[in-house]
Amino acid sequence: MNCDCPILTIVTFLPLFGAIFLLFIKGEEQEKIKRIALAVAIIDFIISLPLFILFKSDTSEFQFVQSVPWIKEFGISYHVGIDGISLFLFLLTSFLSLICILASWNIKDRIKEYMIAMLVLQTGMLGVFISLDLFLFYMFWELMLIPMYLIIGVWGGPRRIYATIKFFVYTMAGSVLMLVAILFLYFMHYNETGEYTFDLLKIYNLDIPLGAQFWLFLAFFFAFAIKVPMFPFHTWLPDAHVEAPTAGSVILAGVLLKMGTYGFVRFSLPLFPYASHQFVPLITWLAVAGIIYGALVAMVQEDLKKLVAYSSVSHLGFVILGIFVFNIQGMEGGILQMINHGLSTGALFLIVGMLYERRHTRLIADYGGVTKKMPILAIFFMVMTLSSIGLPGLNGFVGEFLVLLGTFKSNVLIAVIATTGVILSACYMLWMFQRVMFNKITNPENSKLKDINRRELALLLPITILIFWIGIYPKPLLSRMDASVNHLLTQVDEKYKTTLSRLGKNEDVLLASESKREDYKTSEVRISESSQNPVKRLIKLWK
Amino acid sequence: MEIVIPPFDLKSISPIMSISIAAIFILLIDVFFRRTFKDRLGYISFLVVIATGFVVYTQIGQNVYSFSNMFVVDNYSVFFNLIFLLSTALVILMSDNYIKQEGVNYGEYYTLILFATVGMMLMAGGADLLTIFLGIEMMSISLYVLAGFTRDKLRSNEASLKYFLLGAFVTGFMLYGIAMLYGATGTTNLKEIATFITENSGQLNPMIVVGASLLIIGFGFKIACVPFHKWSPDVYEGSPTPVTAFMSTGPKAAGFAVFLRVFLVALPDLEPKWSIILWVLAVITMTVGNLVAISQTNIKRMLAYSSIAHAGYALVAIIVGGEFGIASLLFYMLAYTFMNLGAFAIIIVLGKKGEENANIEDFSGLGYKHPLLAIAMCIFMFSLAGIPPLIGFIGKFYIFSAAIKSGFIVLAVIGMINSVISVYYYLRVTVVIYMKKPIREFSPLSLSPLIIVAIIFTICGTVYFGIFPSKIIAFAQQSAVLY
Amino acid sequence: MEVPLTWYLVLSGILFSIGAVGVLINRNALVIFMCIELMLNAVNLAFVTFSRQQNSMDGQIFVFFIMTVAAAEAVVGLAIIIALFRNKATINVDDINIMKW
Amino acid sequence: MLNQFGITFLDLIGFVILFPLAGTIINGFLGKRLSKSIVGYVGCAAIGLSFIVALFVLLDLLKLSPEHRVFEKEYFTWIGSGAFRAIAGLQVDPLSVVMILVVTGVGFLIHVYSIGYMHEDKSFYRYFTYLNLFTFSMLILVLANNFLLMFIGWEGVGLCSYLLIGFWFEKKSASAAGMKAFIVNRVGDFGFILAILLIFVTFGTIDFTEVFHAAPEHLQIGSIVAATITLLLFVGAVGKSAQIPLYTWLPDAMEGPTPVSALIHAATMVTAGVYMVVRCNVLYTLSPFTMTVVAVIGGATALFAASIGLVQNDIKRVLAYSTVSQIGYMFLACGLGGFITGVFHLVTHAFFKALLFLGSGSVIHGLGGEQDMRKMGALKKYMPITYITFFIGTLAIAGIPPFAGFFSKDEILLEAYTKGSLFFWGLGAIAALLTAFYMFRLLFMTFHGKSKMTKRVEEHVHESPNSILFPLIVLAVLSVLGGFLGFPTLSVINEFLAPVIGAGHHGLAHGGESHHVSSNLMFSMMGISTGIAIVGIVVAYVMYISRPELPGVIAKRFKGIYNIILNKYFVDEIYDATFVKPTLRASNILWKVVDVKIIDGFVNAVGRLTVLKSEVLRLFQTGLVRNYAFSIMLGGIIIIICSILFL
Repeated sequence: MNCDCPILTIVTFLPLFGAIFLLFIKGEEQEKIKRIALAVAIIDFIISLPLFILFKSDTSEFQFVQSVPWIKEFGISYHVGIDGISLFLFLLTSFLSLICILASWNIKDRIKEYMIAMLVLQTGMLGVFISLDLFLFYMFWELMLIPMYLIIGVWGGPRRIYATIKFFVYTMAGSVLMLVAILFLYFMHYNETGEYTFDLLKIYNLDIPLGAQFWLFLAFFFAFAIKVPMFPFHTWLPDAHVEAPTAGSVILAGVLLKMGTYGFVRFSLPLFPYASHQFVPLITWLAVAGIIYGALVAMVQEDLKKLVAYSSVSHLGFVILGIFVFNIQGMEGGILQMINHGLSTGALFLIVGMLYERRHTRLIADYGGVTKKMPILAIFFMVMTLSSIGLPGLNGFVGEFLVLLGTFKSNVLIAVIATTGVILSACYMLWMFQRVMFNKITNPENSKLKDINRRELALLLPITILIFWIGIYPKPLLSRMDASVNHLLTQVDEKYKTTLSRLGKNEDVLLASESKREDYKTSEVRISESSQNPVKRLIKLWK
Repeated sequence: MEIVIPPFDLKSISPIMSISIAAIFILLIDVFFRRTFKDRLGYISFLVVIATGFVVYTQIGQNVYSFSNMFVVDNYSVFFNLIFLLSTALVILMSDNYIKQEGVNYGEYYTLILFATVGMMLMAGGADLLTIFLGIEMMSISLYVLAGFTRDKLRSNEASLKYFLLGAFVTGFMLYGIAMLYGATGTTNLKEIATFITENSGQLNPMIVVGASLLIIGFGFKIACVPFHKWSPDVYEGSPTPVTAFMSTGPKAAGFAVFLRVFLVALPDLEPKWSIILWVLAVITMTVGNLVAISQTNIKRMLAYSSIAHAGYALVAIIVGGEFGIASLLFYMLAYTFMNLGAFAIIIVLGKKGEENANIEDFSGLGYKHPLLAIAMCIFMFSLAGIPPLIGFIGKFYIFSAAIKSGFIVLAVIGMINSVISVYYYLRVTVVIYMKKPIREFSPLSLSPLIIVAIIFTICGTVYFGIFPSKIIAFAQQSAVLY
Repeated sequence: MEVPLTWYLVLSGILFSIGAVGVLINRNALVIFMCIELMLNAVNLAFVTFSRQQNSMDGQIFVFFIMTVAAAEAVVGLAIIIALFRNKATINVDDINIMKW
Repeated sequence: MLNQFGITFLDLIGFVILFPLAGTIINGFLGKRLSKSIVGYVGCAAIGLSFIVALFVLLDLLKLSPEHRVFEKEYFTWIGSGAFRAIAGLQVDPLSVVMILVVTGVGFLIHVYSIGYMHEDKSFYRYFTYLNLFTFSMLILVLANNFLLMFIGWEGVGLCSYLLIGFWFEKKSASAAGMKAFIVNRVGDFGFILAILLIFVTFGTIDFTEVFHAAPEHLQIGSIVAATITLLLFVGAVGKSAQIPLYTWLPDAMEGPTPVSALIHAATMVTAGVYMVVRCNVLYTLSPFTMTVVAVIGGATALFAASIGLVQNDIKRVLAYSTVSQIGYMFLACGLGGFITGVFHLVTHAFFKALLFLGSGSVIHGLGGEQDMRKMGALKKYMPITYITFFIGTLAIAGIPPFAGFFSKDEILLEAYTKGSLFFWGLGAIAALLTAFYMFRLLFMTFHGKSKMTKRVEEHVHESPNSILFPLIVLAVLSVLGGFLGFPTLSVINEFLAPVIGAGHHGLAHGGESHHVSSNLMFSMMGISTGIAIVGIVVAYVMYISRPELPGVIAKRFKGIYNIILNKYFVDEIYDATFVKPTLRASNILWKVVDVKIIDGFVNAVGRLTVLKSEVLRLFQTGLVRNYAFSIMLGGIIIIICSILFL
């Protein structure tokens, strides 16, 4: 739209070409392979940066749009573009991919295949965030499964096969139903307009009957909920994380999980506003359950990676909560929290990986007193830990607070429960930190530890800078989201209201939804009104 | 009494003629020529198939009935003929090395394959139950022999015998069904049967229903749908691998070609009845196929069950019918031909002499040893599992979108869930390839240039048409009208 | 007295059933094959009957084709049975089950 | 208003926080390579400069008329989302000026002290980095112009407290204490966050000025929202200021270096709760219920902690409980509406408690790390300067006129008597008695009597170096003079702070409260409280100087009570049994039963069931041709029957 060169396409497919190029290099030339892969990732990242600068924050339109017919017979087009919601996830992906390739420097085993898998994975992930065509989206969504599956399965830990198959089958199980739903939408659009198209922007305009909305929402919900993963669909995550190699965990936590939450924002809400509203009680309670449950379970983990994995369940609960409270603070907080989680949890996995490379164990009990030997690592570890527990001034807080604010506006009880997550996260993270980094060195193995080297510093430093940046001055991010989020919410709200009025639903529901948009200025009345008994709402839903 | 010789149109059967003549010619060469020349029989038959392909290609757009309306040339049959020829050509490429290695380098091998192809083409173009019957038998008898072609091997013998006995048994049912239809309508011509049923729609002769049911048995056997599928795992496992590859693609496609044409042309009025039966069959077929495939250890047997499951998906297309359904079936058959033949080609390459019954475990560590073959195998497996952006995904996508369009949402959902189950066993192959240590030394590969061509061609087809399926979809849509 | 056409059909049905059941209960591959032949001949009888009933020649022509095909099948079938017998020295189909599950 | 440079120092308020930040950055990044003395100079200079700027700010502020003594400087929008705006800005008003002066002033002295105290430590630069960072956070806390920014400082000081308590991280008790401090504080923060949310939802803004302007109009006195907001805020304050029931972290926090205890856990950070309550006094006055809660909790804590202090033997722990108790006093004052009195006590407490801590640090330093008072005694002659300053501090806290503590404590008791009831007064008075007793117990056990030091220690006992003594002396002077800031009837601090209370103009003001009290009552109260203090001192003298065997006898006779108090009423154990253990147990159940067995068990069962089905189904493939034929026929028959019957 504002740039003639297809920058999104270039960024997305450059890694794929890099991968193809790597195919023709001999596997023995490890250094060369690593350098080429790194170069591709760096170039890719650099090319993606102008997006941030050129992005126009005053419009909710999709930008950098490119639309080319692809499979005309089905009305499938290569339609890509970004708005304020996907922009950051796109950038995060290209950034983390770069980090991951650098983090994989010490892999000796079949480095060529590894780098190819990483680069293909990068293309897949980037594609998911820019697709504006449902078919294209689904294709990228599935495409990225294969390299991830291989990364866990080939370069993973001892139980990697179980973990990777679980990951793959779980995700597939969720996404096939989504495919059915996508096809249903496709034909529904045809029936209404006579045009075969998978174009998301056109399908947005569909007026979907309520019964269909319910089922379609469910179909999408399963795909996304598994990906996120929401409680209780989360059990693949700890396994996958524990077995995956460091970079795999980083990508998994940093990007893959975000696809689920992104899916909710991009697809579920605008496509099925009524069903989304109907499902709010269920989803918010699940999210809150996830927050508490993930935190509690994380507390008693003995394995570092598992701990971080369960903490992801907890953090992603916040994101979901933010998305499903239908107000601007919640949504922006949710999106910001996606990025924050990508950065801080990604970095935590990197750090665990660094420790693992040195000590070949992930059991917390095997560590202790590491700070003594690795003071620089300790600083970064501390920063990531604090970011993860949402210390104000660091990125985690901004997102978490906005989510809580949004939640508080729509449901006080849930907000209160979610806020306890703040306490719990401090418990498990700090306890872990204490056991790993503090105390005396009791295990003689630990006294041989060497502090991080320059490459590792180069991994953590940029993330740390971003963490501080977002924590102190998140405005450049929030302002770029603003228009898109606003547009999205108005869109959802208008559709929801028309549906309601068509249904002739009683006025007070209508009012409640209106008052959410307007900013609360006063009165206790409003508060009690908005915090209607969630249990009652749940019952209402199932009636 | 005056005998009128009905007009016939040789042009319409020119592909069949050319292949038949070539087949006989090859048999003669085999008998009368020297050894060195015999080694070139594969090339000759390959060239003939390719040439025939061009001939078939020129038939696009013709819609001709000939031989007293017993044979038809329309885009539908042309599309299927191209699939058959593709399958035949690729199988010939794969066979060359194999039959030499196994010491069964006899000229009749190619002859039989070509005759089977003739049978399939007859099936695709058959507009009369008689022609169809002839086509089926021609194909089947050739395949009986091919299945037992490595005649010193017990497995091969067994496969052949089982195939033969059950095939003949089912032929009886099918013929009885044809007889019933004939008895009820007085004709064996598909269109005339349809006309008769439409005209007498007031009272439906139960014989027609029974006849149709018996035909389902016959065709169901050919496409290996549950519960008529039981021959296929045994036969697939026992037959020489290229023959298995052949059986799982061309003849299966031919079975579908006939199935669809008979039921949509001759019995459209009964659709509400048979579509329910087929609905149930499709569900059972894909479920059983996928479930049993999980616990298989032999890769050929596993692919046999996978092939059963795929038959289940393809049945969905028949149930859906209509242009969309037909086009999706056409596309699916082509997709399946590409990816399945590719997978078998890899199995052939890796097969050692004698112990060609590769177990899945034998692929352990393939990724370490032969990375390119490993990647190729993974591509085929992922494609079979229906993961984008490979052709198998587009195929499934097409079929299930057809199902949803026509309102068969439950069927689509069941199919989707099934394809998730299928992921499990396809993944197992890739797991073994990449994630397990080799349990034995790989023998030196029996790579011949021909089979490399076959593998490259199938990979290109699987990937390229997965990403840019437009042309084939367009062609399939054009061909989706039964003339 | 003319035999009604239905009787032929009934006979054909009985023959077919005998053939089918024979396939199911016999163990000898040759006998099974003969039972199949019986089924085909039952079909032939049905075709001829229908042809007569419908007053059309198509059915009888069909019968010729079936006979030809049956002959071809017999040739192939016997060859297969011989090939097997050479390797295994049995034609009891219950012994032929190396491939299962 | 403008000075010769054309700007006011109010505009330069940013520098107050910038200097410590710069110190943090310099020491943090370069400290490892710099020499210890440079690190020390940088650290102290940062705070010193900050203090100087703060002084000028005060002067500039004094130039303004009392009603206009509010100055806000906004820097940038920190978080902006929809209608929510959190602006990064600083607010200068009398209250925050008092606070920044205390923070930077006392902070500066403690920094200087630390140079000597921490000299031997390897991580010298790390220490100063943390200390500067702490000052930075604390300044943000007090200068913030909105609740969320305040929360940054709030958590920031918590973080630094965590880092500094666990400064000697190799000591397990230290790192555990740090963690405990952070987590208990988080419980309080839970309330704080919710309060902020509720404030935004209620007022549509989180800016102090706007909220306090809007509050009296929007909320009626005694309304539920007002009560909820203030209670939630108070939860935060309770956590940060170590009040019942969240006080347990503070005694443990004594694991940190002593100057840290002085700065963070006595003078500044722990009083942040009081500051916050005073800052939000407009809201608090809207909710009498909360005020009562604050007073009760404050009073109860004052008494409760003092009672524990009676029997502790660790010199720093006694001081820690005394801190808890004194902050309880401050809350008691606030709860009774005496916000200024609370602040006044905060200031004097900062002086004398810092002094006491630093003095104890000097003792510990001199004894080579010994903290157990039973192994001290007769230090008077070894450490005369320390002794004198410590004695002044003790007099101040005990409430002997004219030392600082006397005026502030007396004012609180007066407040309790006039505004509250005899009950509150009683609480305060008994606590005062106990305070006087245990402080003099401390003094006597440490400096008087016979030496109970081991030989080795005794040989090395020495007076501390100048860098340690200098702050002691300054603080001692402040402890003597500080009280006159709030000298009855001509209270400087009262007048200065008055505009802050009740936002100046809503008639709800509780400022200038002592004007209403008759001087008779005032002087009699003074007499009574002095008398109480003297009683405490005398008892302590009897028990620890003239009849040293007495404590043992009493302890034996009241063994049960003694043990309970010695073990701090077993509160830690109770918390452990009621919160920590059950949570861990529940978590373990969630993980090992719910997660692994139920959820994952279900997932795996689905998988296993599928495989099982597969194994069963494959058995139908018998390998026998006749069975195959049978299945074909059976299938055919079923199809035929179905097609005829049902279709």
